Amino acid sequence: MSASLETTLDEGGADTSGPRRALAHLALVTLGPILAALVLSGLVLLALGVDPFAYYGYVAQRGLFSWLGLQQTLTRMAPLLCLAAALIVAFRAGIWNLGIDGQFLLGAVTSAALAPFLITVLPAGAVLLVAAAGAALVGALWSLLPALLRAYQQVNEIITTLMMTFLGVSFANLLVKLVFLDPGTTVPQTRTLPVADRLPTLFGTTISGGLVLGLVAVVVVHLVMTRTAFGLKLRTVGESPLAARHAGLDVPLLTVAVFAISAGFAGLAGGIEILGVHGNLQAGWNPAYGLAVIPLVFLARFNGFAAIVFVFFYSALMIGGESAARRIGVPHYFTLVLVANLLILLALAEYLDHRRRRAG
Amino acid sequence: MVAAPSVPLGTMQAAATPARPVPATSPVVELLGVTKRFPGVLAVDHVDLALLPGEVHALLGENGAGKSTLVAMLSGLVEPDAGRIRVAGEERRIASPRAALQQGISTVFQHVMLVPTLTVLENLVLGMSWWRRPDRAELEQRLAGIRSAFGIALDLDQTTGELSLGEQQQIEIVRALLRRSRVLILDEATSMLTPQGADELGALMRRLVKSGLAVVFITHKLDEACRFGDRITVLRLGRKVGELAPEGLAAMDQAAAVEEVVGLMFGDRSIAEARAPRLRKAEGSPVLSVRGLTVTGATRLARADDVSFELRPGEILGIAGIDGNGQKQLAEALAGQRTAAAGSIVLDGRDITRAGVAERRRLGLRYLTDDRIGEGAVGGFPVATNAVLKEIGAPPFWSGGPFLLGGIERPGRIAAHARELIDRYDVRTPDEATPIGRLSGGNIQKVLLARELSGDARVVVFNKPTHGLDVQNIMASRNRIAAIADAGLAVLLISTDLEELLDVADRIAVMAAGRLTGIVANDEGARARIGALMIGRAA
Amino acid sequence: QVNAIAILVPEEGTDYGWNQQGVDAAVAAANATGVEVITAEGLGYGDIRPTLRELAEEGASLMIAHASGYNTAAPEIAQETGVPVAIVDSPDALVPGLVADYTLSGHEGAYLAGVMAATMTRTGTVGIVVSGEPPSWNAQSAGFAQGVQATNPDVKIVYAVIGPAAYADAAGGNRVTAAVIAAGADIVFGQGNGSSFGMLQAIETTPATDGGKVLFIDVIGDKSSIDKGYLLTSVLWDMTPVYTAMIEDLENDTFGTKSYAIGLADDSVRLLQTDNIPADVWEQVMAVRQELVDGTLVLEPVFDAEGVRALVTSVAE
Amino acid sequence: MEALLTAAFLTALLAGAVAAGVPLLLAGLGEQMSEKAGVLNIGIEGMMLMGAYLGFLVAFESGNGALGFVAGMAGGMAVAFVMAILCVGLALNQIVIGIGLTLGVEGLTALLHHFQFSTTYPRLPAAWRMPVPGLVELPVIGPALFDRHPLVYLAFLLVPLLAWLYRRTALGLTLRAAGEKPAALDVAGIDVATVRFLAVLFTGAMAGLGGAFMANVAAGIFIPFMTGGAGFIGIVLAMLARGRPAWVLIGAVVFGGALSLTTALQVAGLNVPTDLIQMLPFAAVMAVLVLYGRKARLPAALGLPYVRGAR
Ligand SMILES: Nc1ncnc2c1ncn2[C@@H]1O[C@H](COP(=O)(O)OP(=O)(O)OP(=O)(O)O)[C@@H](O)[C@H]1O
Ligand SMILES: Nc1ncnc2c1ncn2[C@@H]1O[C@H](COP(=O)(O)OP(=O)(O)OP(=O)(O)O)[C@@H](O)[C@H]1O
Ligand SMILES: [Mg+2]
Ligand SMILES: [Mg+2]
Repeated sequence: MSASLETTLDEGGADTSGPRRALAHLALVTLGPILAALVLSGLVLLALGVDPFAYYGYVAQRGLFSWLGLQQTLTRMAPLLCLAAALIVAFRAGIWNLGIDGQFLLGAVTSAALAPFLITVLPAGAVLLVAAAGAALVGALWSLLPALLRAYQQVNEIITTLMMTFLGVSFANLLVKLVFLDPGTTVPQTRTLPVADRLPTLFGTTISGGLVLGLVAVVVVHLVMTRTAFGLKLRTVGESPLAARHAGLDVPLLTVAVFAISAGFAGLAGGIEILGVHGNLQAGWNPAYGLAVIPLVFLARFNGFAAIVFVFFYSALMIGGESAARRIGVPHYFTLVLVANLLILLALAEYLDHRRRRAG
Repeated sequence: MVAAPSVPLGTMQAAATPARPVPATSPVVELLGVTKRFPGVLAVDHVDLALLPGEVHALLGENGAGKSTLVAMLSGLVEPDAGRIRVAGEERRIASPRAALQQGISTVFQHVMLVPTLTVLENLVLGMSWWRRPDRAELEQRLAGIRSAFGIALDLDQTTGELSLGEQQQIEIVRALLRRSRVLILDEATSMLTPQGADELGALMRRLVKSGLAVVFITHKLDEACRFGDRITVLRLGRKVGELAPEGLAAMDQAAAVEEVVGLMFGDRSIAEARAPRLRKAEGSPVLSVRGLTVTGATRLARADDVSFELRPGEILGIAGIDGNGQKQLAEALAGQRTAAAGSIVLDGRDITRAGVAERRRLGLRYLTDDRIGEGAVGGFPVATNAVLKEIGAPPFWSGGPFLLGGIERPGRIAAHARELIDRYDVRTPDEATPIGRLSGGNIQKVLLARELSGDARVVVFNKPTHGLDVQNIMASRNRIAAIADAGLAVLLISTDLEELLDVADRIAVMAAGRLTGIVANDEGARARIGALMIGRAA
Repeated sequence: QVNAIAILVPEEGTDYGWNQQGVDAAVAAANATGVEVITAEGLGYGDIRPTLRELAEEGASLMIAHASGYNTAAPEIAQETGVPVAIVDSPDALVPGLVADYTLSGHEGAYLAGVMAATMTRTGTVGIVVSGEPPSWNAQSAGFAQGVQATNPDVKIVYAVIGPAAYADAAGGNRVTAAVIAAGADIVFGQGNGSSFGMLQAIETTPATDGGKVLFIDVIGDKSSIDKGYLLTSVLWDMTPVYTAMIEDLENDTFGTKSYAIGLADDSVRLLQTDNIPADVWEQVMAVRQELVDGTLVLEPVFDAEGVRALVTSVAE
Repeated sequence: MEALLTAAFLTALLAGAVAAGVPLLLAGLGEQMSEKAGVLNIGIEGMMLMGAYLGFLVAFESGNGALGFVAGMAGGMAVAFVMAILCVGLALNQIVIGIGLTLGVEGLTALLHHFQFSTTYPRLPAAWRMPVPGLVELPVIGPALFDRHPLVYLAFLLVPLLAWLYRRTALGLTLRAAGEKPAALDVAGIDVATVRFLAVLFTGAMAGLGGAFMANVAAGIFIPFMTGGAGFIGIVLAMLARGRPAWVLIGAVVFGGALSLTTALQVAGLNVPTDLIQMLPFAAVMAVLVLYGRKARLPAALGLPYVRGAR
């Protein structure tokens, strides 16, 4: 599999017609399927004997319309946005980096190991900088093997990155349990970075400063991929390695660069989550955010601005769903059902819309 | 952009229709008012066509006229938006390639439709029910029949992808014959063949129609159409603009027929005049010298073996030979896409044997690939982006340079540049933002040609530059190639079309089995000497 | 001034184990003291700050963060919101009026189970199967092993972990338990959430090497309602006294000044009695219990996996 | 330590490897067919889980083990059907839909489990065993391999059967063409969509069967999320196997064997962290890729939807 999987989803419409038109259009083909997904999932609730209106009411109220809930939603967005940035780089360059969860975890381990230690010798600002950079670096390193194999041996990265994620999850645990263990507790976890030294929250709210980093990451990545020479080089490699070689691009080198950037952002996402929210890393922690972000990025057609919108709604759904689960007695697994319905119906709407425009 | 202008009906049609005699046999396939629209293009516009058994029906038209789209509708790849199709007098829907095959319509497509990783045998039996076992003995028996009747022999155990395009086209023809079809469609089947090969194919078509088939023959070579075709239909901007019936065609001599057809194809736009012979200005020291260049390929033929030549500024060196004899390997080695196993390449006194593609391009070495869809263009990118694909980051299309990740794109400049090229090279596209993959093959070629010829160059390597172009574009392209040589550039022109080489080259080398078997000056006796070289070595 | 308490558990509160015991105890303690209870189940092991903040906003007077994975987040949110929290496994984290710790260890109960197993094994081998190695489980595995050794040093102890985080791996539970039984165990001490049902299945369908029946020792919860006759006993935990004491301390403004624990003395840790336990064995076990309660027998809990392995390796040699 | 390595114990380890390997084998064989045909079936994890849930539900409610497997297969195929409609029929992106379906099935089965089983945790009786006469007498290997559930034999028999089909009939060609150059297959008169649709359904059936085996034979119970990534390992096995069923078998045996080895080392009292042992099979795969990576070639059109006549 060389080039892109996105034949129908990404025909570059978002690129040629500018972000504003793209967003307006996106809103149009998005609202319908969202409604349909809500109805479909509501039927599932109904079948389980739960009032869908009450459920959705809570979700919206907690995830979006309560100030507290909104803060949580925005905080949850931070790592997801960084992961979205990671995926946009990779997918636009035709690299199927399905290993972001492993890269994320190793980035998390790195900053959880570095920050509490460094804070004893360095000022907080420097600590955050070094720990975040370290997370990005280690994330990138974790993708080196798949990168080299893909660049120089044409080994499919889906296999290798999946393998590296399985490996990374175990390796992260091992590091926490054997190397960076906090001796002060019986729980297998790293030392904790004090709340005061973490990423500053925004304007006295509880919103993590990671949100800003995440937003910047996505926007920068979007602009780089769509507006710069470097971005075009990566996209060319992604669309057709043969054409890239013909055009004089150093395909292997660019491939390695894509892995490094993508995995670097994934590692950074882990770092942000630790430095901004958790403060430490517990063995066995693996939120597997990547699995959810992959489809979101596709639905956004690799467009950074659209990805921000999708990530926002997904976060609201997660936060609201966790809350509604408690109130209505529906396990939060329901969120998964809702998200799946959404993905499928949004993709379907994409398709119908595309066909309509092709016909018209 | 491509609106449907009201082109007056071709004179032939107007004259021929009322006087048309009742055909001796009824048509196998009839198209009635068939129409197909693509985004931004009316590809086929109310076309009527009748295919008669025992006739070679030549279909002509400039690039993007809608020929392949017509074929796609006959072979079940796309369905018409309007119009009807009759097979053997009955109205049919050809909803799938399978339906087409069942109606007895076999097609050899413009782009090879074989699975490269399968063997020849496997490609021939592809399509049978999944539980059946390919029966080699039976197949060999039938192939023997085809060999004696039509003179095509195949090595069943070769991996298809390792064969030359010409050989692959033969496999497709054999496959069509194995199917015992009523209609055989050949979409630019001669484009990969040598003149002899084309003649053989012509003879083959004659034998086929004699056995009762109807043959549709699409080509850009007008003389072929007039020689092999019993009937000629001309398409223009999706419309049928004329039809030359057998009686009319038989009454004309070839030159008159060609003239008639050209008039139909291009309307009042006159075709470029044949050039006056160029003033040979090739002098001074060689700009490019190649010594003992050897590159390995997948097969014995597909390699360059100890190739040496020199190119002077203002000179056009032609490379003739049957496709798949190492021309591509040579071209790629020159362009830097393939590393040389031995030998040296010196450009302007500088050894570039180890230099990469980008560096060679920077030094003025250009390469027009023959694989326009596979490597020449990125199908999903707009025409405009493809036009600058080899200059990513270069001013004036990008600003800011290396400090801003290689530069910030300036879409306006890129678009303007593309529009200029589209204008100058007469590229048929809705606009410069259209993905290049949607253009017809010939129009993609024009964009690539435009891309290679823009900007500064010292040496240009052309690999089949006019392949798939219509007559007018071929003439225009050849003129451009001659012009750049006149401007002092050195040109290496690889072509399977000997006429082309004889038309523009100064010297012509023949390549066979990876070696240059001789270089002759392009003077009066050239054709004979090249023919001898080709037969002597390549047979 | 305590109106409502909230309990946060990572899994469903119907697991016949840690989560169910926590929820049930919170409900019981709330009922006993007449306060409202909010349960938040199935929160997972990720970031529970949103839920904590929300519960604080909703007016919970105490939030019980019932998972060792919550012991970083909960004190932080307590500081942020001023709502007291109770956490586990962190005896050093006390903050008066804000953070209390309840470190739960069933190691003494597990010790008793070990005594019982050593007494009752026919094959001379007992097994420990766990689906992960969190500290509280390690303490019980070690306690069990110590109980076995103290009772009969000749009994072999086979120890196997299904996977580092194989909590839902029911098939793995079945597979590993079957292997442990094949290694000779006729009594299996099992700890694992979803995977423990796989263990049960192996117990029910695999005969011991002597051809007889294999018995299962469960922990924390009471699975007798879904037992098919293979349950030997369970180390039952009852957090009700702990939670009740917390509520009382809150009302008396003494919250956060001490750690809470469960133990044999008040029967907040006890062994489940089943028909599979002969009367004389039960008596013998109860005698050992008395020694532990009296303090004549002192047991140091072992929380790390290394420690557990040290205890079982010495047997397997 | 030697005392532990009895015939009974070795048998249990081998049997454990088989129990862990069979679902991987089934999933891998299924995935292999759809990958050959050019569909990267990322939804296989969801298909397995649906197979596990439905297989268990029906087997438990009906008391009929065979019916359970039929239901498991149907469950996997139902999910595959959705995937095929969307990805083959409508040419939607295979990765989005695959991941979406997996997430959805995870959520749905966990939800249903919550409402149906979470207070009763029903378990099935011991799985049916069918000893193979003669072979079952062999020491260790006999009881471990030849006294198993019939599905185990079936899974193993599928390997030569599929290999034969791929090699000796036009099926192999058809699938390869669908994965390498679908347009060529299409113009040869075989509908690419049909081939891919059936291949995806086959994947669903195999994955569903694997899931049902996991729930009904290997575990005896359904637990939410119980497949725990087996589907993803199936994907990797299929990709590594380069179209050969025998290699899927080897891969499944290696993975299953590694799990049993973990248990063996622990029971033997070897003090190695489980996390480390857990890494071994994955590290082995990476090592293989580093050494022989160049050969891991995948079908050219894998993951690319085919739309007839599209440019
Ligand atoms: N007559 C025309 N002249 C020029 N351009 C045209 C014409 N008709 C259509 N187009 C171009 O074709 C586009 C519509 O066709 P296109 O194939 O781009 O649709 P699409 O692929 O569905 O769009 P998108 O890429 O935004 O998803 C228009 O946006 C326009 O740029
Ligand atoms: N699938 C498609 N999608 C969009 N446009 C198409 C498609 N197929 C053909 N076209 C457009 O239809 C027109 C006719 O194309 P067609 O390939 O039939 O031309 P042609 O006569 O065969 O040209 P050539 O001689 O270059 O092969 C062109 O403008 C082309 O861009
Ligand atoms: Mg478009
Ligand atoms: Mg054409």
